[in-house]
Amino acid sequence: MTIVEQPAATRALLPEPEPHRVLGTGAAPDARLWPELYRLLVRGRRLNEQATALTRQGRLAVYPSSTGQEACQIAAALALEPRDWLFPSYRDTLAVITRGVPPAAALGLLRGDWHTGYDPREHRVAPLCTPLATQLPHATGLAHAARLRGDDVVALALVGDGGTSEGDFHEALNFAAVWRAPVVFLVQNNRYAISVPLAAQTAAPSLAHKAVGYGMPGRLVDGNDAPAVLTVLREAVAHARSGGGPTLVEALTYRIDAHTNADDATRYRPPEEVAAWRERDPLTLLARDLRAHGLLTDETERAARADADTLAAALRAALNTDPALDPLDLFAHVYATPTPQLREQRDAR
Amino acid sequence: MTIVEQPAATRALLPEPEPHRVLGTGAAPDARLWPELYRLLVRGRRLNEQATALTRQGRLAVYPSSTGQEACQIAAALALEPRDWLFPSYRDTLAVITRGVPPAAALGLLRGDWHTGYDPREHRVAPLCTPLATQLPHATGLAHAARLRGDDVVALALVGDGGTSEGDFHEALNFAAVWRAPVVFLVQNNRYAISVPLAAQTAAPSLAHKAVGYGMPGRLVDGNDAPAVLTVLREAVAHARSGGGPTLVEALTYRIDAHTNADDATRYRPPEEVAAWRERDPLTLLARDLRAHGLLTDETERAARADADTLAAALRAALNTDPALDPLDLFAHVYATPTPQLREQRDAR
Amino acid sequence: MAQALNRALRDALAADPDVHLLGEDIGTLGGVFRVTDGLAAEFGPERCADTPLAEAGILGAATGMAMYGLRPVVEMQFDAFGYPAFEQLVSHVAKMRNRTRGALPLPLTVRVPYGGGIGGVEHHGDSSEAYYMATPGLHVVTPATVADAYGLLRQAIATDDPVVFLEPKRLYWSRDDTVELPATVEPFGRAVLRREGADATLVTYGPAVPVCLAAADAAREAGWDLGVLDLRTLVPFDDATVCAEVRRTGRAVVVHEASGFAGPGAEIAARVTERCFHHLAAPVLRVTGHDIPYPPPMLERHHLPDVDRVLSAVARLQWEDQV
Amino acid sequence: MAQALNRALRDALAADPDVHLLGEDIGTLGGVFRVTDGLAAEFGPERCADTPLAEAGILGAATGMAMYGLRPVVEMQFDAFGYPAFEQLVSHVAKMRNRTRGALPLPLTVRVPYGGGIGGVEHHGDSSEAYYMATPGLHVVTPATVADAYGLLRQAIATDDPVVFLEPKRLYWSRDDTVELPATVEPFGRAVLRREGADATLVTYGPAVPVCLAAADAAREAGWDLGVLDLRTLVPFDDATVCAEVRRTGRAVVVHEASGFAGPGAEIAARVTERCFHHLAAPVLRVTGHDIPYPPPMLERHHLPDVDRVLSAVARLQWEDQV
Ligand SMILES: Cc1ncc(C[n+]2csc(CCOP(=O)(O)OP(=O)(O)O)c2C)c(N)n1
Ligand SMILES: Cc1ncc(C[n+]2csc(CCOP(=O)(O)OP(=O)(O)O)c2C)c(N)n1
Ligand SMILES: [Mg+2]
Ligand SMILES: [Mg+2]
Repeated sequence: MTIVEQPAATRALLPEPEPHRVLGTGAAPDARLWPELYRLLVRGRRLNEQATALTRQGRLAVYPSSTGQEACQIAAALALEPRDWLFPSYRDTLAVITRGVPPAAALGLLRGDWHTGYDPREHRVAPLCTPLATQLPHATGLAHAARLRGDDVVALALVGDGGTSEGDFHEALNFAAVWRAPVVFLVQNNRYAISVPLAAQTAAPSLAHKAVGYGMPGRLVDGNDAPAVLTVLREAVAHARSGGGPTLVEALTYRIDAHTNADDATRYRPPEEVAAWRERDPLTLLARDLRAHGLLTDETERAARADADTLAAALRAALNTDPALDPLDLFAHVYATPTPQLREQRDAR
Repeated sequence: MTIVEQPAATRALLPEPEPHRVLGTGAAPDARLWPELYRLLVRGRRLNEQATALTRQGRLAVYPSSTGQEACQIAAALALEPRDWLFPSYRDTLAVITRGVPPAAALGLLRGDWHTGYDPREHRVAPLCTPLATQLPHATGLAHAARLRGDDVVALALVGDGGTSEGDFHEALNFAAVWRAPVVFLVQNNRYAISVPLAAQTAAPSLAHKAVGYGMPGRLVDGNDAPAVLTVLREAVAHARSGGGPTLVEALTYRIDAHTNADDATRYRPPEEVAAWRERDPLTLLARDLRAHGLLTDETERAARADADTLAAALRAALNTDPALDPLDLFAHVYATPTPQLREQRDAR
Repeated sequence: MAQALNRALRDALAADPDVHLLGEDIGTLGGVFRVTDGLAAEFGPERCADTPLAEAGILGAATGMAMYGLRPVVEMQFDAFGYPAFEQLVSHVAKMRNRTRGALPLPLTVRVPYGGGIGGVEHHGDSSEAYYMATPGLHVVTPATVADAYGLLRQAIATDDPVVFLEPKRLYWSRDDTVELPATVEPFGRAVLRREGADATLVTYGPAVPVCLAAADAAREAGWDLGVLDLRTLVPFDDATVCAEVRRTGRAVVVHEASGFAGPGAEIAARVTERCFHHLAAPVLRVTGHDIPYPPPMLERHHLPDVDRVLSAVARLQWEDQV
Repeated sequence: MAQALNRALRDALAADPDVHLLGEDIGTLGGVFRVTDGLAAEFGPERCADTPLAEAGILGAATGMAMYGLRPVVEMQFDAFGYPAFEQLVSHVAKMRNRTRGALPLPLTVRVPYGGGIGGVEHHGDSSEAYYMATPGLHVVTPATVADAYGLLRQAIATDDPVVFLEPKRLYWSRDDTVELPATVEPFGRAVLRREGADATLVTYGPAVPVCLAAADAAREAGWDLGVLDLRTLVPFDDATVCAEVRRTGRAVVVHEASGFAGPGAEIAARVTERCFHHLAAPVLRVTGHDIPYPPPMLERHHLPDVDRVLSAVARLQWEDQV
């Protein structure tokens, strides 16, 4: 009665002891990809700043910034083909935008004129998901459905370190592994769930270690190293696409801003810690390598910023106009055909 | 940024490749313990048979038999001190009885005169739990509470292979590890959840491998080897008692009977499989070693059976009398003091 | 009724390759109530799939499948075992169409065997319909007859929105030789008068329909001519039929198995009263399960509405004291 | 109100070493609404404990703690985030005393910030009280005033049974300088007449109480003298006070923020009508949230009952058309 698969097979599911890194390792740069990554990082940072500013001006109800996590956001979007699906959590507006959803539409939920500002089917991006980890079983189910239909579609789902504690995380990963569904789970471990630090969230050696309990590979990556995140995600997506089943990727990163504009992060984390992570800013890390290889000049840097400023200005303009609101919309989409009860309520308005 | 603890530390959390075994390995027997284990196994088997017979006679609403799993049931009860707490699942009547709850009381739920037939605080046995895995967070919470109070109390919770797929399993283990709560989780992996085989339940190398994802040790044991199960559970309980935190133990066993009397197991598993596991009957395995060491004679065997028959007869007698039923009890325990609404409903009867 | 449900599932699977069944033990075993018997064999284990044991996972995965365009039909093994999926149901299933302005409808059916009366132990006899009724975005449907079991389930699967399809456990074994399958597909939102009656109307659904029919029979002796109205769909609610009937008789008793307080009957009584106030000779009364956790099998008959309790409510309809 | 709740928790922690607070972000941060501000510092991180992010785990662990004899007070960060714990709440918390014939009572308080009106995005504005009311075994309590926030929360923690304590989010910032803390501990099951009125009674609770008081003010101009009744506890329900008042005025409107269909008002209207039928000059009407998923922030004011909607319901109380 030999029960456990070969220890070697098990070892292959465990993450490597050190997170995968590319930047600063002397690895040869991809002269086409890296500058593009940099441009997207700059743009992402600028959008984070712009959205935060719009919140102060009352133009967004709330904004959970991904400043510091832009490498994960950009890589998540770039790892996918257009036909694939992205399942974002509530903090992942940037990934949604990078996937092609217009910024103002991506910010619909947080602006508050409607719950989802874009058509998920058009962009193959699920609604930004507020109830934590609940989008993960959707990703599993969608990936499974695509496979049942014989379509070449991979789903990539994002979740936070805190979200891994939810039962839905467990159930989604287990279903995915049993079904060998083409889905990739990316945990952005930014070390906090609002105020709760990682040590109060888990006692595991790493979150990637959870993978072995589902029989899928777990991978660790430096979440502030954009080429590294993209590499690992592309491998995981390719693995899924080729029928290899799901992968759990843990990206080690840090949330530089407060949880949202409504949060006061000084209550629960020391400024030194934030300062140390600022040193590892994904933009700085990439810029350093790019400059070392002569792939970033003052001029291209300026161009990247100008491009970002243009996008931010467009976003500002879009959000500074009041959205057209029709209270009757409240009744229009509850069911395909409103029930008589809903019609009555609508007509009584 | 070294993230993952020493690989050696991680390795210590992973289960050994082969389940722990004692019987048939030439290990020296414990001349006091093993015959007692055997007596309890015989008794347990007899009670399983008796309860199944009572179901046929309409004396129990339903009975989920643990025939084939008696080694786990007995060991779970024996691993604990009287001050410890046991959290059984719905199939674990035998563990409850072995812990000291009178058989007829332990069968209360399945008889159907009340939901729980015993006082959980008196016996430190939680109610038999029907919603799968929901008792696991209770065990974690109770163990944590005991530690907060400074009491030397360990909780042991039972769950099936199917139950490990539920979100509550995940959340209970994670809380336990983060809190270092003195709790032991025993998965009786009997290879089926009603009709669903293990391969449709998980793709993990073993269920014990899930432990590493919580940062607790996972252990594998031959669930039909009573001394082995007891050894592993006692080690886990001692580990918990000494402040070492939780352990996940997976016992490999088999459900010889159908899921319950209402089930038809021939629909989903081949008779050869059942026959093969009958060869590994926990009673046979222990008897073989006992006889080899001269610790079991025809006479002690007869005595064990006689003892079991006596218990079974008492159970039969207890269940063959109709329980005293008072419909007004339905209103008596909903709240400490019935609400006016409940009083009205009671009085209207 | 189980057979009619089985036939409805089979016909739906045959009619539309996008229909997929998911649940615990629905494959090889055919479900603990045998409602999916033979379907895995006929349509393969991917069309009628056994899942891991995790209800939020099942409903969540089904949601993802529906997002991709399939029409999943999920089985929750028992009513109380649907609760782990409650967040998925309330926060996603019920809301997905609305939160996306109609871009992402979920054609998803959740089959829930519900109610008691079968001698089940704890957690096997809940009537959870009040939770679903209070959740906008769901259709809530429950058949009381063999024909409706077929007709309403086919309609549920054909509906482009999520449907909680409640199957009265104790009617699984009911038969009706007058019904030929396939029966007619039934639209939602139409209550049916199962029995005409001039004096008062029993408003009911699901497992309580046969109880009300028996009560109406028995009432004859007491000199009351009682109508029995089977709601069939709780959401949408058929105000027109219910009110027409209650206005005609001027008296109504709502009968269901779920607990009374904040139960389905509260809504029914409140809305009927709002709409028929000046036609009512007496307040709308309710005969329901008590406000207690579902009882153990040996006591369940003291909890379930029966003919006596229905008749004693009818007797309290102020026959002397007319307005 | 947040301060009164904070004071109630502090006093409860100080009075009884068995009281333990558990939740997400309730420790160092003091809760996202600052209701537990300073408590971890004062009583230590084990008495006011941040947990992993898993609501079923929180409530399940609290259940185990209560089984051992502690008195846990759990915070669900927002109403909709209580749903993952639904199975624990319904299948265990509500039933534990009953299933053990009283041997294992659970003195457990579940604090749930609920309702809308604070500009929160999706899933941050649910009114989930109908689910809890329909679950026998739970007390369901909701304060509308600063004094009650203190008095009812102390009573909740002192109660030997589980209490779902619903905190109206939009009243967190409300103040009342006339109240000195600690306020009186309030028994459950007593509604309070916040304002006397001869013509009709507004029956309400929680976040809708200030709306009803404002409506009663405005009604003066229209010549109506409206009473406002604050239920305070939905379970147990104060039939005596409510019925006495409605019988006196002969007209009632139930007002709440939760959706109307199968919502709390259904029970209130149904039971008031049952008990006061011949005193009613008009059917009991309801002014509630619509039967829709909670709206996005920019539209929520179209969903929430306001003075106008209350007054237009009052106008429909058949003033001409008396019986
Ligand atoms: C089911 C659920 N519970 C609680 C919350 C409230 N909440 C919103 S964000 C958050 C912390 C999330 O932490 P993490 O998963 O690490 O993601 P991060 O915010 O760091 O991106 C909490 C508790 C929620 N949204 N959903
Ligand atoms: C939450 C929940 N879902 C479904 C069920 C129905 N059910 C009862 S036993 C069972 C199978 C359990 O399998 P396993 O955990 O392996 O335990 P075993 O029966 O093998 O002892 C199922 C699905 C349940 N009791 N609880
Ligand atoms: Mg985080
Ligand atoms: Mg099993």
